[in-house]
Amino acid sequence: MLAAIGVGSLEELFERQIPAELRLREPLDLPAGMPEQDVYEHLRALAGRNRSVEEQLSFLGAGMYDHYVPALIDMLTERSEFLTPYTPYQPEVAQGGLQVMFEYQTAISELTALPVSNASVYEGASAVAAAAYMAKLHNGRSSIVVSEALHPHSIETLRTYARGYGMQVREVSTRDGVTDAQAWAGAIDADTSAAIFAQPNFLGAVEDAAALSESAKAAVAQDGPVVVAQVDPITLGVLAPPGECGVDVAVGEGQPLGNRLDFGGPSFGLLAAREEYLRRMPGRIAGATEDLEGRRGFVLTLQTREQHIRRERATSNICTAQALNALAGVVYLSWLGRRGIVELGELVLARTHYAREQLAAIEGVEKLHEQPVVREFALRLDADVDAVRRRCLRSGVNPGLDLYALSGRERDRGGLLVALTERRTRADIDRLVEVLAAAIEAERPAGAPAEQLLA
Amino acid sequence: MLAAIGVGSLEELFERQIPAELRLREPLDLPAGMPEQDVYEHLRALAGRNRSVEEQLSFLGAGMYDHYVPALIDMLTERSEFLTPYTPYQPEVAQGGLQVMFEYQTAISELTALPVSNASVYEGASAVAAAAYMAKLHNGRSSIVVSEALHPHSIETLRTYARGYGMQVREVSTRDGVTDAQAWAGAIDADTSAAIFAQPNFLGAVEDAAALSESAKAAVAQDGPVVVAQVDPITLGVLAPPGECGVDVAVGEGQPLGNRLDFGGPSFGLLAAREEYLRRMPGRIAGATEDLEGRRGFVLTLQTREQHIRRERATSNICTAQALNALAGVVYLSWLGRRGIVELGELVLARTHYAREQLAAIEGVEKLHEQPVVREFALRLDADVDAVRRRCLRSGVNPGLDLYALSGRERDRGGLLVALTERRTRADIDRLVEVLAAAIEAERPAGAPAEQLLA
Amino acid sequence: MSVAPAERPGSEPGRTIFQKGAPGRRAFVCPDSEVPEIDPRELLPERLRRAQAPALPEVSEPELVRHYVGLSKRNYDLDSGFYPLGSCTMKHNPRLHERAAALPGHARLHPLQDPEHAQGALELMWRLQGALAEISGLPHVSLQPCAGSQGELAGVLLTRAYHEDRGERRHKVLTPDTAHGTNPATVTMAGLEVVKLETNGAGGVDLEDLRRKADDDVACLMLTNPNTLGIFDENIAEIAEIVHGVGATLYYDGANLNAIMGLTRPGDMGFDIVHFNLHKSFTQPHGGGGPGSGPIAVSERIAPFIPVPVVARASDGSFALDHDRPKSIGRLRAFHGNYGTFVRAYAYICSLGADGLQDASQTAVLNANYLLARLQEHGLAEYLPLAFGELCMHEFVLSGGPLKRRLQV
Amino acid sequence: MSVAPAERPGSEPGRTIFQKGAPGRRAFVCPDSEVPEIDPRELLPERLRRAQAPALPEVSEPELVRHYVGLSKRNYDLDSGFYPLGSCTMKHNPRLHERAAALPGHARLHPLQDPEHAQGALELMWRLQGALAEISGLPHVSLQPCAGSQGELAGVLLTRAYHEDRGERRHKVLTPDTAHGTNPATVTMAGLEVVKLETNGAGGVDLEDLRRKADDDVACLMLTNPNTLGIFDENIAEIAEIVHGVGATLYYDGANLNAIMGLTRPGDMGFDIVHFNLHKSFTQPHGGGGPGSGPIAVSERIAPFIPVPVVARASDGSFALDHDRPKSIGRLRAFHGNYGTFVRAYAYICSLGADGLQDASQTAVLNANYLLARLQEHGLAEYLPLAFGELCMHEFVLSGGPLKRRLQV
Ligand SMILES: Cc1ncc(COP(=O)(O)O)c(C=O)c1O
Ligand SMILES: Cc1ncc(COP(=O)(O)O)c(C=O)c1O
Repeated sequence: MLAAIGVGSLEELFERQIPAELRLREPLDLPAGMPEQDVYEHLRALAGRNRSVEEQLSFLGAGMYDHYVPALIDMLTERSEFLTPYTPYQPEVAQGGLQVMFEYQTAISELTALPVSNASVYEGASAVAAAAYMAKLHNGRSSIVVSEALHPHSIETLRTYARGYGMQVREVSTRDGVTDAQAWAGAIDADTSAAIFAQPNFLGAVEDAAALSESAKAAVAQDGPVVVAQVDPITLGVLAPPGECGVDVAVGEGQPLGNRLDFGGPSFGLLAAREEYLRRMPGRIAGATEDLEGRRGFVLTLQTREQHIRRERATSNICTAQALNALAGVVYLSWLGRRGIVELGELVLARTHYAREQLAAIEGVEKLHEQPVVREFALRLDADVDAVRRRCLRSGVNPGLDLYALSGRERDRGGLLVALTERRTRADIDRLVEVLAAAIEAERPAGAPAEQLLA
Repeated sequence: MLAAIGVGSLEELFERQIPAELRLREPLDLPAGMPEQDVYEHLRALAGRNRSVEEQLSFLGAGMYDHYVPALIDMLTERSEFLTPYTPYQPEVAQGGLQVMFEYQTAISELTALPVSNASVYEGASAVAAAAYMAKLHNGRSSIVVSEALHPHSIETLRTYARGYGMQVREVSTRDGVTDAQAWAGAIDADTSAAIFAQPNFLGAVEDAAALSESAKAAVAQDGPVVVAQVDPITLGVLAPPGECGVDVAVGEGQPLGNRLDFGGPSFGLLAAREEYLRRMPGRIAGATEDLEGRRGFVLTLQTREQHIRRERATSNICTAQALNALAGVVYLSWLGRRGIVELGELVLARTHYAREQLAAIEGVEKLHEQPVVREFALRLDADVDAVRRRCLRSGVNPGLDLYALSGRERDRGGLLVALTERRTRADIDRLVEVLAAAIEAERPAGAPAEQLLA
Repeated sequence: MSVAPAERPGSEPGRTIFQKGAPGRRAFVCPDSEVPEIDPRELLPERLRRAQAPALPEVSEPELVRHYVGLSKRNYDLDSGFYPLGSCTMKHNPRLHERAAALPGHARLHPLQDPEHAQGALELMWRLQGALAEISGLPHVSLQPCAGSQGELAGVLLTRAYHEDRGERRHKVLTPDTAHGTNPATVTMAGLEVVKLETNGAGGVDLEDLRRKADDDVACLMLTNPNTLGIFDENIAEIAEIVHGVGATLYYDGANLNAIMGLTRPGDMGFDIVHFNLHKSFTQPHGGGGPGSGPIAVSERIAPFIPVPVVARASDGSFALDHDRPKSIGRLRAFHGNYGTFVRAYAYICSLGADGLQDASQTAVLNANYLLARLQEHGLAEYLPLAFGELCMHEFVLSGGPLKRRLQV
Repeated sequence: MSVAPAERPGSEPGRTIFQKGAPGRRAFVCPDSEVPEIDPRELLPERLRRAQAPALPEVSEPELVRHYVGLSKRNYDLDSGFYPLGSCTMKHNPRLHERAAALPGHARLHPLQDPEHAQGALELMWRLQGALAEISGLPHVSLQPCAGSQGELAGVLLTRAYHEDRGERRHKVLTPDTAHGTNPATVTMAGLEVVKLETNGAGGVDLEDLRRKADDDVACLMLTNPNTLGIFDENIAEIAEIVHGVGATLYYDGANLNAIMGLTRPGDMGFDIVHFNLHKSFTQPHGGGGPGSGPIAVSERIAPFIPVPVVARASDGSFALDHDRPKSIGRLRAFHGNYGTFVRAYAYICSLGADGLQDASQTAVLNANYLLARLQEHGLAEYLPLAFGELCMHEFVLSGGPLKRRLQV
């Protein structure tokens, strides 16, 4: 082999290529290699120092949710044929993966009631930024109006990307838990490229999506902004879908659809749009075609949008994205099925309502807003949230997210965001009520009636 | 569909078939069905009430051992193509499974140094009974001589089967941990169909296999008994294989080869023999063949031995056995490889020696025998074994098996059987020494010198 | 050279793992022994040592994975379609079961773990015993047998023990000539003699022949009901009467149990002993020929003889292995049975519940009958294998109920 | 009608899951809500409700499994053989990594779990940050980017932030005309302008052209080294000097990093920013197009700007997410990065260690070179795709060391 290359030794091969002064003189300062069993034990020990949702009754949500992942998804995503292949640039050896993409797109399209979907983007927060770039490519305008009731990470991500796009981001405030309709309409002008809201929003409230879309479009005489909704796919069995609410581009975090929590990733971002945005979409899109013998097949389509061909004029730089996670997503949606997604939505809706009412009945707890909620809701505690949470944690219950701890915004002080899934039973909710009530009782400023403090 | 059958309703279908007085009038008294997530949680709760080898530093062995199962085995055994197929009666749709059987047989044959192997029997204890039946078919004699140093479960199983066979079982006692050579030779006569010993034996001792085989054969003028050895496959990288020790039939528990503990099963039993026993073998055997176009293929061979064809004159009634477990076995052996099985054997040997010496140095502990050991060894404690074990368990250490508790034989009182695998590190052994020493110290009859009690 | 380009799945079939790789190669990395080095001869005398390493394969991890993934692709599996053979006893294998069985608390539990640290496993076995008793209508269950044929062996040995306990040595076992091959093979292994029974026109037992052969030497009649055509022997009550009349026992080969679960019970029909095939009626995946599991359920009079151990529940609610059964035929294997298969069977029973099991059986029977009707219609009865695939599929048309999805006939 | 007989793998391709099953069918069984029933309109006003259920598939669980198992069989995967495309950046995907990543402590850990209850995860990330810093020779690491291209975006935004912090607005980014398409696409998205650099005869940067174009407007040079032919740009020191000379930064596209790990380091060559493709160089399986992971490592001067959060170790040895970086370019995504890929990459680094990584690289380079030599010999250089499969395999001839088995080029 060395002879074929024309060098006398491995050493020579490197000497002749890498300038001597750049070659590492000492081995990397890393531990020695380990046998498989030792690596496993090491990683198991690390896992043991995390408290997973198996070891804690957890009501954490805020973007990622502990839904049950059916066992068949693991089986499929662990099949070598799905797990290990390269990107399907060669359709003749990748028909399976391409068809999965096609089916995924169809499912997302049905779910959002929007005619076109790509094959996934990275995740939910950067999906918002991706939608903003689509808007920029579409109308060339320079500002983005965004409801402050998006997940803070989504807004932060949007801001990072927007600096690159050379666009300004304008946040619209909320009123009683939802985007302030007046402020929203007022913020949008002829320079607004995209107007973005979340459904349900970060505080768990269901927005009047149709009204927001309509007022956004109506705010500009001629051509309104691109209306973008960040949706939670699991709620789309019960909530009016973006496509029926005047939304142009829907994005969202796909994790609730059959993806595990994984401490935040990998999961996938969904992205669907009206037909006219098809050629502005980022990422891969699979299409159906026929081969020479008339057999149906699938290919990556509209590749001229992509960076391989269009380079600096591509609609996006996104390349490797989330094929395997999107597979889990479409299998999950097929597992639920047409009826199941509605039933699951109704179930979570009912439990969310129950939990909210029970918790709000605790002395020292009130609803942060009165809007309808579907899977998550914000409360305001008349006590130090951090201290209350610590008490609950000691009882094995994670009561949800300290809003202030995540957002750092003053107005979120006292806020607790509680999420439900089909995994949290009524007994679990009742336990939360009990534990939270005790914790608040213990932490509440002595004698102070809730009304005063909350005023 | 009902019309095609010619009945008006489902009800009628059953009425016309199952006599009314036999039909169940009430539903079965079983709980209502549950969604997948609830079944999972229920089974997880049950699992949570077991203490696995992940939650306890365990030196239990005595037939099943906590070896590391490489991750690729799970991947392969969980592939639908291996997990779900029916028995390969139709070779054209089962070439994969048949080739696996063939490879498995080859590996077992190499390991045991015996020319023929079947495709597995149920497990290690009934494998001994299967070997005895081969002997009966071979020489028609009516008694079985067995070393008492087999695993008690193996002897009990043999006795159960032997009643069916109409054969008598004669146990040969041990001396200093191994089969008493004189008693062994003395027990064998012209009526002895099979002579059976274990290597290593139940007390962890390495038998002089060649000597036992030779003396068994020599005990009878003309045609000696069939010599059967029950082996531990993981030790065959270091121990002289049965085929080189005059053994006719080797059997053994296959669990150590890539099968998980599973609270005792399913695993597989290995069975290999000299060529002359091929047609007496129970169970399936895969063979290589060529198809019409000269391509190599695999089929179930010698099926005329089997019950489907030979019915009451079959060599065995065994039908469904352990294909998937045997797959794990051959993958494990291939993963270890020619060198690996020796290295692993040497590793376990070295650690076993270390552990034995360290433990025997504890005041109040002595070796139960002085024979060489390779992966397991018996100790005698100068204290109540049950009480000592309980103390260790409270410290999270399972020091091994209480011999008496398993066998119920008086002579096993005070005995502790300690097993090693590559998973138990030196630090683990040192911890065992520490915990056991403390436990014995606490439980030892005050002031009684060990020598007296053990005398 | 190693994996040659031609070594793609499908091409060059028949090259075994032994013909791949290269000397010295392996996937395994051996951990350090960490303990003081000692002269090998001191550890183990030369005489007892293996001289030459066994000629196991020498392959890298990727080669190993590719080889067996490649072989898997040369199998036809239930997850891809129906079987041309055995399909009507095969069920869908829900993946939940694999997930549950793989939980360390189940999969990494040592069989000799102290019972107080195996309460979950013992409870699961106890519950499964109870469910199988309820399903079969026979109150006492042993989970020991490794597969159907070992269940049969247990059954015949139980029959022997039962008769011997009463001072009788009966040596004949009646089996219909259509019986599965394991039945006669088992009888021989259990030291008894097979006496064949004629089959009548409907595929059932010929009563005349039975009356002729049922005598004091008969230990047992082994029967499968419904039989292989899905036909329930309408004379079963009479058969039981005849068999019991001569003091013999009635054995039920439960391979077709999935056709009657929740509809009728072997115990109610008069059977004394039944074996279950968990790998057929209770979704244990077939694995290309195992692992299986063949628990048995028996009537009161057979109960004293069942194999040890049995899981018992103490008055304090804890579970224990009961070995103290003086009349027991003994053990059939080491430890307590194929626990991993129990987890799956129990998961199946939990998923379906009473209703679901009954639905499953109704669907199975309906299909078996539909199949039969269609076969007769087309005059194809002789060519079952080919016709199966198409016809069994119509099961789907029925499966509307929320739980029927698990039912594959 | 459902799974028709023709629906065997391979036959009737193209029928989607939406075309299977039947109305009303599904695999999911919904748990009881258990809570008091309430008028649905009270829970959610009609106006906000979905009127018609989305037209998702209606299939049973067995249909679902068969469909996707069937589709999987229409893919060509790494576990069956080599790729005709992308193979030299693809590694064997050890199954250990999947097992470790699936442990509930990793897989079922909520990203917003309190740091004191996620110490294992944070430590793993911290260790991975450290290992990537050591491998790249650049001390500060952000694990945030979701893939290579997002790592590039981070890199260009970092460059912008760096220059802006110094009061400079530089708008040009130099990239060789052979650069991967993501490089120019990224530059545009980051609001800068691509300036193409000519390639010299050896496939390296044309120094003349570089000198010509390197001016005060240049923010950055993006480079892949070794380039796609496996050739190390011998002028790299000079390139760095030129680029740094005009005050610009040097960006390393790490897609080919697996060729140099343990041999030389981007940091030592003068690069300021590097991205890693964990799904290429560190065995994260490619999944047919993701998930990926594109951590970046940067030099001291770039460090103040890296994305938040970063994992930091406190003096008491505990780990925390550090968000307090006032000059940071901000977030690129929600939460902390693709943690699942970190588990696998970290497992890989643990398995190989320093020696193993170096072995892996040497093998990769040797192969790349051998490939090159052979291609030239055969005059096939233009037809890489076809020739790849055969030639890459010769890697096995080398892999004798115990750890080399993990190396697939
Ligand atoms: C009717 C019948 N009885 C008995 C058996 C034997 O069961 P096993 O293969 O589990 O030993 C089978 C299946 O093989 C069968 O179909
Ligand atoms: C040289 C090079 N740079 C960058 C990328 C982009 O990485 P990713 O696909 O992870 O976004 C790739 C691979 O696609 C690549 O080969």
